[in-house]
Amino acid sequence: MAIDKRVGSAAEAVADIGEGAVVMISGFGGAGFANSLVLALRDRKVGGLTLVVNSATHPLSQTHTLIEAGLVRKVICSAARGRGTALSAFEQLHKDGKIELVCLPQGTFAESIRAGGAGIPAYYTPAGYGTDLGAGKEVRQFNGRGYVLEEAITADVAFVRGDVADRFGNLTFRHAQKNFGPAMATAAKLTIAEVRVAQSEPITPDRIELPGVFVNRVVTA
Amino acid sequence: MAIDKRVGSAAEAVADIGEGAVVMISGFGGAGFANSLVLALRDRKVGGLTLVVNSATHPLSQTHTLIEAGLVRKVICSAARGRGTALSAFEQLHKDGKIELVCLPQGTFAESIRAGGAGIPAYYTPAGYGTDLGAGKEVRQFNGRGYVLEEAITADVAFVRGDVADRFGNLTFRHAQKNFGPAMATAAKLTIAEVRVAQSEPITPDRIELPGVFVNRVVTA
Amino acid sequence: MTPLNRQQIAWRVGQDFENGMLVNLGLGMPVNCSDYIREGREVVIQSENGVIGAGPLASANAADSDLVDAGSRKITIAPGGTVIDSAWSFAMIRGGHIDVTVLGAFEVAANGDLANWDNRIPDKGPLVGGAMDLAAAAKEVWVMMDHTTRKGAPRLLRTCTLPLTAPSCVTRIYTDLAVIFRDAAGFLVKEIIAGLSREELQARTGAPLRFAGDCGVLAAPEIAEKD
Amino acid sequence: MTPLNRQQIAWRVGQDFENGMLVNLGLGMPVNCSDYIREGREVVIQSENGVIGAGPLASANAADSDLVDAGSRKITIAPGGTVIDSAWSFAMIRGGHIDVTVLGAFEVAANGDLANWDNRIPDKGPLVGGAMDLAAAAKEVWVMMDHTTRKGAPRLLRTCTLPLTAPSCVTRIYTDLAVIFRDAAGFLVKEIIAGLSREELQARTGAPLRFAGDCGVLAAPEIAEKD
Repeated sequence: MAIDKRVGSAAEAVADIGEGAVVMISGFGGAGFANSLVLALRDRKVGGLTLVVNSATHPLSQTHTLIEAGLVRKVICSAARGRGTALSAFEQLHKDGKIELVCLPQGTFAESIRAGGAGIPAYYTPAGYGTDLGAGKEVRQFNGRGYVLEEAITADVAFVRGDVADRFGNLTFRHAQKNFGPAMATAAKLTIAEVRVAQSEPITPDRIELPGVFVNRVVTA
Repeated sequence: MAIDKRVGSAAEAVADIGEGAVVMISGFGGAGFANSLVLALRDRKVGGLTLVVNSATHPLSQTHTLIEAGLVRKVICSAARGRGTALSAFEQLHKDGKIELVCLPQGTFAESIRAGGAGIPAYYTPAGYGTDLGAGKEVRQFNGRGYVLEEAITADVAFVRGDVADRFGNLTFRHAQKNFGPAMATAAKLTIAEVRVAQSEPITPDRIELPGVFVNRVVTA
Repeated sequence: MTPLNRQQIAWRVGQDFENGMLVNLGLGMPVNCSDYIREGREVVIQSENGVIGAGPLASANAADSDLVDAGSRKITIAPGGTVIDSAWSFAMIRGGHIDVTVLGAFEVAANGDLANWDNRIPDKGPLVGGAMDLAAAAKEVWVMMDHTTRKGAPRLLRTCTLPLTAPSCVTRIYTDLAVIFRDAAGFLVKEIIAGLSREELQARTGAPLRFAGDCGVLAAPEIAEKD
Repeated sequence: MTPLNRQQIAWRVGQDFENGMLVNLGLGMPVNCSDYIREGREVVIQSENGVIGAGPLASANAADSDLVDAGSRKITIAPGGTVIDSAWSFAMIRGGHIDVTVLGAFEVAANGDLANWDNRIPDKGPLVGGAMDLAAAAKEVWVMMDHTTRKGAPRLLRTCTLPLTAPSCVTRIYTDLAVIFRDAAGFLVKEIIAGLSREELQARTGAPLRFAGDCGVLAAPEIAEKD
């Protein structure tokens, strides 16, 4: 019974994600969006989701389809602005009070996810201190500078896009595809990777960028 | 005037490290000890040093030579036990009150250095809570569990051992040589790497394990 | 007088990058600064999505959707460059490793306060991205912007009116009219375009200006505006 | 009765590793457990210096001083293994990703307190290493030790007398005499060696023992002690 984390399809990979799940979605600027998994989740039509995603509105990401389908109750992100002056689905739902928003500086977004995977419940950061995004947060001085206390972010599921995976779930990434993938993979109870190639043969040790112990399922997409 | 961080010798690389410097030294279990730099520093005979080193007494590390030479006033580490029952130089000096000791759980040691390089002044960890090493530290509950507040560690200089470097200071590591190197390189004002090969030609982007922006000087040793 | 166009402002900023600097360039105007690094200088361009050593835009046939910068532009990797993940990239930013970040702005105050992320468009979603981390933690924050709004209102102010990105962080401002350093005493003009008097510059500025003893002429070569 | 030798204890622990588990093995006796994983099971061995998927010890001619485990032993990398840096390795540990850590111990208390790092040798330096992180954060902490000290004093106690590694963390204890689970009610014996009565085991234990309904015989194949 060798370890083999490869599953047959995106639909199969997301089949047990339930109502109200907290879902992390990797990707930035067109690189590393786990769009096949997002679309498979949308097709399951489970609602009440919380999305942890850097941008809720990037045009190359399929995240917006979850929002447009009315499946999302909360978004934690660093950007949620639609293009142009017309309101995006997210913006309209947020205006109508139907979707909750937590906006974080992108470094705080990344670090809180990393903290979630690293067993650090909270940490201090200078980002956001003295701003509206720091308002209401606990603050503290260290060496004469102000910092805000930020708490870890964890999730039920993480969707990550990689390049090559092996049966152990080890991953490589192409260039800027990496972005939030490694951190998100560590912070979720269940991590699903969609990759270009899912091979049986182990990836060479010094080429692995994310150890498979952080990945539960792998699907080719 | 191209970027070129290669210098001629370990002696040259450490020539401006001053009295009382805080020095991080990478290495674990025989892998990745930056021993040439340590010995070059010992030969400079500057005193009052604070060492940030995982083990103050590992037999394959040359760290003990700094201690035996009387150059060290403080050690921050996770291990400082000499072999056998006889007291090591460190143990005798510590018994005599001539060297200060801060002992941390190894994960706290690593994370505090990472925090030092990552602009995080303090963070909470479960390690050490309810133990003598947590005694006197600020504690706090998150989700019903106890954590201690730990502060970042930074340094004036970091000594790191790598495998290949290029003129930009980019580094690769062989296997477990990596250990504390990447974190320490981020947490010091001046990072010096000793490597097997220091080449002019850039390392391939996807083989670089530590970006050269964290490395100031490179020496072959 | 002829105000600089945006490419000329980018050119002027680019002249001040020193050899070996680690520089982060904000979305919009600032990314153009890397086109104007002086001959013989090597500058490492950091893009907050993790590209350390970003090269020029990719040619059409080399464009790779997995190799983008923080502005979603398809780029190349410069010699010596690499890619790290976002958590590490922001650890680099937050840890104070960026020598200079060049950011656009809506407003800058005389105490260095920066407002560049929220111009209060009703009902539109937020867009903070990495601006707060960069502004809070880069060794130097250089702002690149038009000296006034399209309606002629000053952007250099005693106090920002828009939500802050970070308090007391801006060290330099490059505008279409002047190069201004910001120190503990406020704004210090280092260069001003030919044909614009000190009084005229002050009239377009919402906070007191001091003029450096060696205050010079802000001049740039002819460069066509892009787009 | 014949108490298990250390290799036999390691064998017994090794039988309980499930397929796909991520396991960290402490210095000393515990590292031997990886020699006794059941046929057909793949277990990923984590060494806290960053080796994820540690393989067997290296043969003399393959030994590489850059490839060591947390015990400074020259090892190999198993198929699918890799090496990460110490900060990430301890992030993995602290983050609760380790399914089981097997640690040696001086004492274990009925409430799960573990003492395994400081046995108060006068004037010797401290040696905590990764023990506190592992004990505080692994999903399960299994202790492997002799049931009593060389002088016959119990190591399983109501309250630890030595400095703690972490409070309330131990979930199982494998000794030369018994396999004991630790739950909210204290110690529960699951297996006991043949020829040792429950009363005799209790007499060698410093806290009350309960015996599982299915309490069985602790037996191991003949394995020679090493060293």
